[in-house]
Amino acid sequence: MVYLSSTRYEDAYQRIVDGSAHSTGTSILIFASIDVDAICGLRLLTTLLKRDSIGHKIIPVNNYSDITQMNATLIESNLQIRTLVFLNCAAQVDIQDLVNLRDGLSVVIVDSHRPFNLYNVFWNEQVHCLDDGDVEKNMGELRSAFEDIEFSNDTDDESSDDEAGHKRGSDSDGEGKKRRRTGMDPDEFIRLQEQRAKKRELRQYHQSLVQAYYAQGSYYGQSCAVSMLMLAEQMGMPLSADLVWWAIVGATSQYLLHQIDETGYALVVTRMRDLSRRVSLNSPSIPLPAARDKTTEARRSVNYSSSSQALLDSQLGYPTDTAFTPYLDIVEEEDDEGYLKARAGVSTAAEAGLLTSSKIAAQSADIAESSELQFSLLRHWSLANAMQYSPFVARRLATWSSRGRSRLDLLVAKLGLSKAEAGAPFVHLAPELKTQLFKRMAEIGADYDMADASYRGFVRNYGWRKSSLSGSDMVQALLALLQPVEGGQESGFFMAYDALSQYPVLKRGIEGAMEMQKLVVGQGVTMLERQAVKTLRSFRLAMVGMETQTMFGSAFALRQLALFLMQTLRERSKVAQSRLPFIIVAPLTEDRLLVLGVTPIVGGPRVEARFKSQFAGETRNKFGMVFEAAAGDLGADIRQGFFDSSVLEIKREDFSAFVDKLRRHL
Amino acid sequence: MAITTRQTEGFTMPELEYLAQNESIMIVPLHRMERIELVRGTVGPFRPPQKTSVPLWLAIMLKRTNRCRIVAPKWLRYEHLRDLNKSEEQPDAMFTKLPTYYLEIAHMLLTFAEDDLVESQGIRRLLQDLREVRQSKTMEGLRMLNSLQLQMDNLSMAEINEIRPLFGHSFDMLRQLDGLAQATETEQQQSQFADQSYAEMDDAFGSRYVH
Amino acid sequence: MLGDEAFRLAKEAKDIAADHIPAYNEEQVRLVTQETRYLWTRIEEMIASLNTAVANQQRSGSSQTQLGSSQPHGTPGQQQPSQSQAANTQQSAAQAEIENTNAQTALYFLTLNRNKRCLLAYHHRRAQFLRSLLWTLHLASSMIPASLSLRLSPEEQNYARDYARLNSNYRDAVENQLCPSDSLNWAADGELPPRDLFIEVRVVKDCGEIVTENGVVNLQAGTQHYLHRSDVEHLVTIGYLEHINPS
Amino acid sequence: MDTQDSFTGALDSNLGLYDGDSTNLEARLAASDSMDVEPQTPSTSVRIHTTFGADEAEEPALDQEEDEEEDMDEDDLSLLVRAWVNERSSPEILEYEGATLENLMELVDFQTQKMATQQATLANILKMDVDRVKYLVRSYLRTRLAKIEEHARHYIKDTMYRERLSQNELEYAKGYVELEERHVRRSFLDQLPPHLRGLEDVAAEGLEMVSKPDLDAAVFCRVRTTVGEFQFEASEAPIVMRRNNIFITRYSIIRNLLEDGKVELI
Repeated sequence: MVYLSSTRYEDAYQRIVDGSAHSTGTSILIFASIDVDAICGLRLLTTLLKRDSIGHKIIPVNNYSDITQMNATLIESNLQIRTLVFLNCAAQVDIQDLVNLRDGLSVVIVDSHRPFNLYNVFWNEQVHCLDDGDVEKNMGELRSAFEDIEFSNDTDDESSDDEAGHKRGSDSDGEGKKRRRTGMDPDEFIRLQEQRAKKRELRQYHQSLVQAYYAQGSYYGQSCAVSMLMLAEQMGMPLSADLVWWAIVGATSQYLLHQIDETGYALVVTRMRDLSRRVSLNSPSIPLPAARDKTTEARRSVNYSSSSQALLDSQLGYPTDTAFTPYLDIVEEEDDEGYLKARAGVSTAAEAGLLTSSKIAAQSADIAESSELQFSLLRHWSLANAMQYSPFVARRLATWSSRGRSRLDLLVAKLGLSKAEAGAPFVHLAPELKTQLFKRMAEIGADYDMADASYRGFVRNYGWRKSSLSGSDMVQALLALLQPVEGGQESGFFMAYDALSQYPVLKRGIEGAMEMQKLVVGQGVTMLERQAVKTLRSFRLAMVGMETQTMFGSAFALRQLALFLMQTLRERSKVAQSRLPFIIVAPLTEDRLLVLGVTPIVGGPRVEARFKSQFAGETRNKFGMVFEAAAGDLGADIRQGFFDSSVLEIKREDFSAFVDKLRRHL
Repeated sequence: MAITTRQTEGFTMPELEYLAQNESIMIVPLHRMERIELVRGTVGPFRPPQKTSVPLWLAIMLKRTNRCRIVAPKWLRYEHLRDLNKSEEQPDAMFTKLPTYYLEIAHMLLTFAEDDLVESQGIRRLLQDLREVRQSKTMEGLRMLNSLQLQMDNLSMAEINEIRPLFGHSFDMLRQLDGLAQATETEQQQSQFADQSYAEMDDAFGSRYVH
Repeated sequence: MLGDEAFRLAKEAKDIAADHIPAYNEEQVRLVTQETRYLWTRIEEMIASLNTAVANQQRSGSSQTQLGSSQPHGTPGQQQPSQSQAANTQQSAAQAEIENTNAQTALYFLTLNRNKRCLLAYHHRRAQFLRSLLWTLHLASSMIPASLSLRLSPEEQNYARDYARLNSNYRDAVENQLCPSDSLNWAADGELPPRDLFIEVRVVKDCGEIVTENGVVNLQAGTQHYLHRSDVEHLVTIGYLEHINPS
Repeated sequence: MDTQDSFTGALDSNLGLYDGDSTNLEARLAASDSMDVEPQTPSTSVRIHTTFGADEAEEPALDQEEDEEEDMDEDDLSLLVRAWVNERSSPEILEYEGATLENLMELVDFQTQKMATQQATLANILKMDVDRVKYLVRSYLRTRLAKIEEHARHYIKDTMYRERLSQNELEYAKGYVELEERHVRRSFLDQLPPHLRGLEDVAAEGLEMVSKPDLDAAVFCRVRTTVGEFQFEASEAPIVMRRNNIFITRYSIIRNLLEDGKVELI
């Protein structure tokens, strides 16, 4: 089977298990796109593979050429490899163009990029694409159209069987598919004349349907991490706090990067709500800090894990969802590295036993649903910083103007915090101050057009020694870790991978995220102040610091700046211009530039009703095709083929010519 | 050399855990499996939910891949540990009897199979107290050490390994002190040192030179 | 001062730490051996002059019986005061001269032995360091880091190579005898018993394609693997692969 | 008698409390409660000489002192484990357990072949079992190598010790002594006066260049079979040595008991 409906994900894993039975060595290659959602999905997959002792190899990839390079060295020559797994990549392209699918090789694709390449979902038996329900529910007609074109065993019109009309996927050079030729029977020729006219008409309609499907532009479906969690559950994996948390982080990254809209995110929140509740109840709870006197042997620490009574409680309804209640938990920081060193240096089993108790407490971290504020990394520094360096606050109060800055100070005062309190670390503030802040924000937010300041999120408590983190904190930490270190190209893929389970690495990520927020908002505010964003007739262009090479030479940072600038300009400019597509460019190296096309998730170019999507609503990102067309006309050395088709690299000197070409296509 | 200096002074923790993993323990298998011929003997057949006895290393392996649940040994249950603690705390009581590798087994079960232990946090606390009481008792033992022998029954392997350097060196030190004591009792005043060096020199020169 | 060189050598032998070895002090060793040879010749000369002195005394016809008993190799240095009653000044002068030579030669002789022991100790401790280092490198003497091997004397480098060969011969012999058709995985870490069959590693230095008993695997830089511990354990110990979350 | 039965007892409450997620297990366990009442066939089959359940670590009641004989016909693995622990704790090199090693490695060879025919999970279990045996063999041989290197010359010269070494170990010892001597000679010894080139001389104060193991070193030992009255030292009163007693004493005192297997070092 080709696409796997959401109840059949386990068949994909079964493919992997069958593949691994043939050899005790490494039989699976996992290509993981370098993005937060893919890394979360990867953690879920490796946990499953380790449980079943299945050897595997992980290759971080950024671009289709990374995959094709591997083809010769790894896949063709090594018959031991039985399964290829693609995380957040390869769904939009026909696998045949990337890798030579020899017999016995099967492919599993868990990718949130859309649209699917129709060959991967309807035709190629060796490929298994996890479908979030869109293919099954919304693409029935497309399927028949595809099959009609593909298997047209029409006896008579070889001549009209024009190849060019039907292009497969976004690349044009796909070599022709082998057609099943049927012998032609001369005496039937005349009778078919009328039938052929009707059939040709139907075919043309099908071809235009498929054409429109590919031309709709790119969008996003279900998060790779969420799909992987559903797969793990179907494989009977007992759900732990970690597994659910990784899925939440993957899905939250889609929300923060404007890949899915409010309804799509709401879908995720509801599903994750009961999962997180079930998981938090199961993990052995942290003993209630009761006085430790020897005499009373009453069972102080209620150990939920083994009492069926606890399950009953959850059916009776978990206490109503908690308002924004950050935990007052910053105790003197017990550095995990210190613990690990002590653990390694221990010489007797008893000492290790002593140390394990703290470790177990950390693992049992619970996940709670909470309503979060659009202030960035609030739990990790002061309220003043959280508001000053939040793109949301910056664009709503226009803090690039002095009037905006004074409105910010006024708002802080109105929230009932003194200057000192606003500057102190937020989590150290008295609990009443915090709950009062949240209530006030709900009341007066509208006056500062921040009525939508809060949204439903999740927060994880890492044990009473460490500060807790929200889903968006995690995403920003991982994005900061993925950011290649100054000048280098090497992405922090594995650091982000470790941050999902090692607290010290995560803490470094948080610190990096704070720096990133300062830079993004700082750069954005200066560009807005200096009106550095040019508004051309058919699109907007932002040029970032063309002279020196900055942090914005990487897509992770550049995308956050782009989203901030685009939303600001959309919200504050006249209606006519508000819909203009937005392009941003920054120096990648001395002679190359990084170009990004960004579309808002709400109010961007609309798509025809027949290609509905649960998660990304109606807006589509058409930059993939526009860039391709412009690059085609220009014929310059332009590097494309990134998994996100709205990204490209171009030589500095070709850029202005490229912009002219763009005018014609936008 | 072939083993590290730390290994020459006693067993490292991984080695103790290795030895402890040869002990057998009861498990409840979650998957049907046939009999398995191991080097040391046969285990199985595995018929959930029937309990069966396997070596601890296999129990941990099955537990970590969700193929079994481990039955906590009797001595590791909360109530039993509490009684053990009480009897250990009686003044000048001998060490209570515990399995040779009780610390390593408890540590591994608390690490890999905590959800199979009822009241695991309590068990951890009781083990802590038991450790401290027994440690203070071993220190008293040091006072009774002489250069001939000292009996210390019911000490576990880990506890012995822990006091090995201290007791071993003190024992050897006591022995050397006895040796010196005997030496001073004899009247022989000249230090042996002077005599022997001359004797030696003579041998070197005696034969060829002097006569 | 007698024996100072040897003392300095012994002190140098002391500051060999687990991961640090000072450069081989060729100069100091030469000095000590030179001093020893010099002392030896001095002793021979003194013995020779002693013999001539003794011979003169016998020729001078004194029938002191006790003179014979005071042969230099007789009882320890001090004369038994009671035996030498009155001796004329010439005899007592010779006697004093003999005693002096005796004491001198004894002192030199002790220094010789001490020098030898210092030399032995110096070389022995360095050899011990080399042996432990080789065991951590799985007895691959070629793996000794350049920074270390240039601190070794040529003999020590030969010693390392020979020690490694001695061990690999031993290992092959044991494997042939105990498990001819299989390996004892000598390369595995000496301190850690097998815990989990599989190991999660990241490639730090590109190892290219390696063939293991479980098949082929390409360990190119920047990738992460989960495979049999026995296949790659030796690459972990020498740092080509990094073992992650070794819980 | 297989201690398995006395241990099963009624399936107590904690087993039935397994948490909800594997709900089918809970249902089946509840059903199995009743099953436990009738006598159970011992679920561990008995191989020719080793049964798993009977290992003394699982002795049901902990407080009463049992005196039954230590299970004398130990399996090869337990023999080698004891030999390894003895070797690690004794100051002198002990008898080479050649026979045990050969038997064990034969079993390992048999298991390795069987492994190829099994499917993944079973093959992994057998592989872990084999890897653990190989680790033990390596550790045992490396411990002996380190001890041989410590007193190589002495062990070569003394016939009693020569017989305790395996053929490979004897060659290793000789090679090692040669290697040491060649190194020292080339480095400085040959530049010394001929008379000072000896490597086996006995210097002042009994300081011997050829080191010997200190047979009076302190060792911990556990009594395996009751020895009864034992004279630790002529002048002292004899002490009763019963099974499982643990002593710290001089190695020389219990050296013979160790050889007869009456005590084991820890």
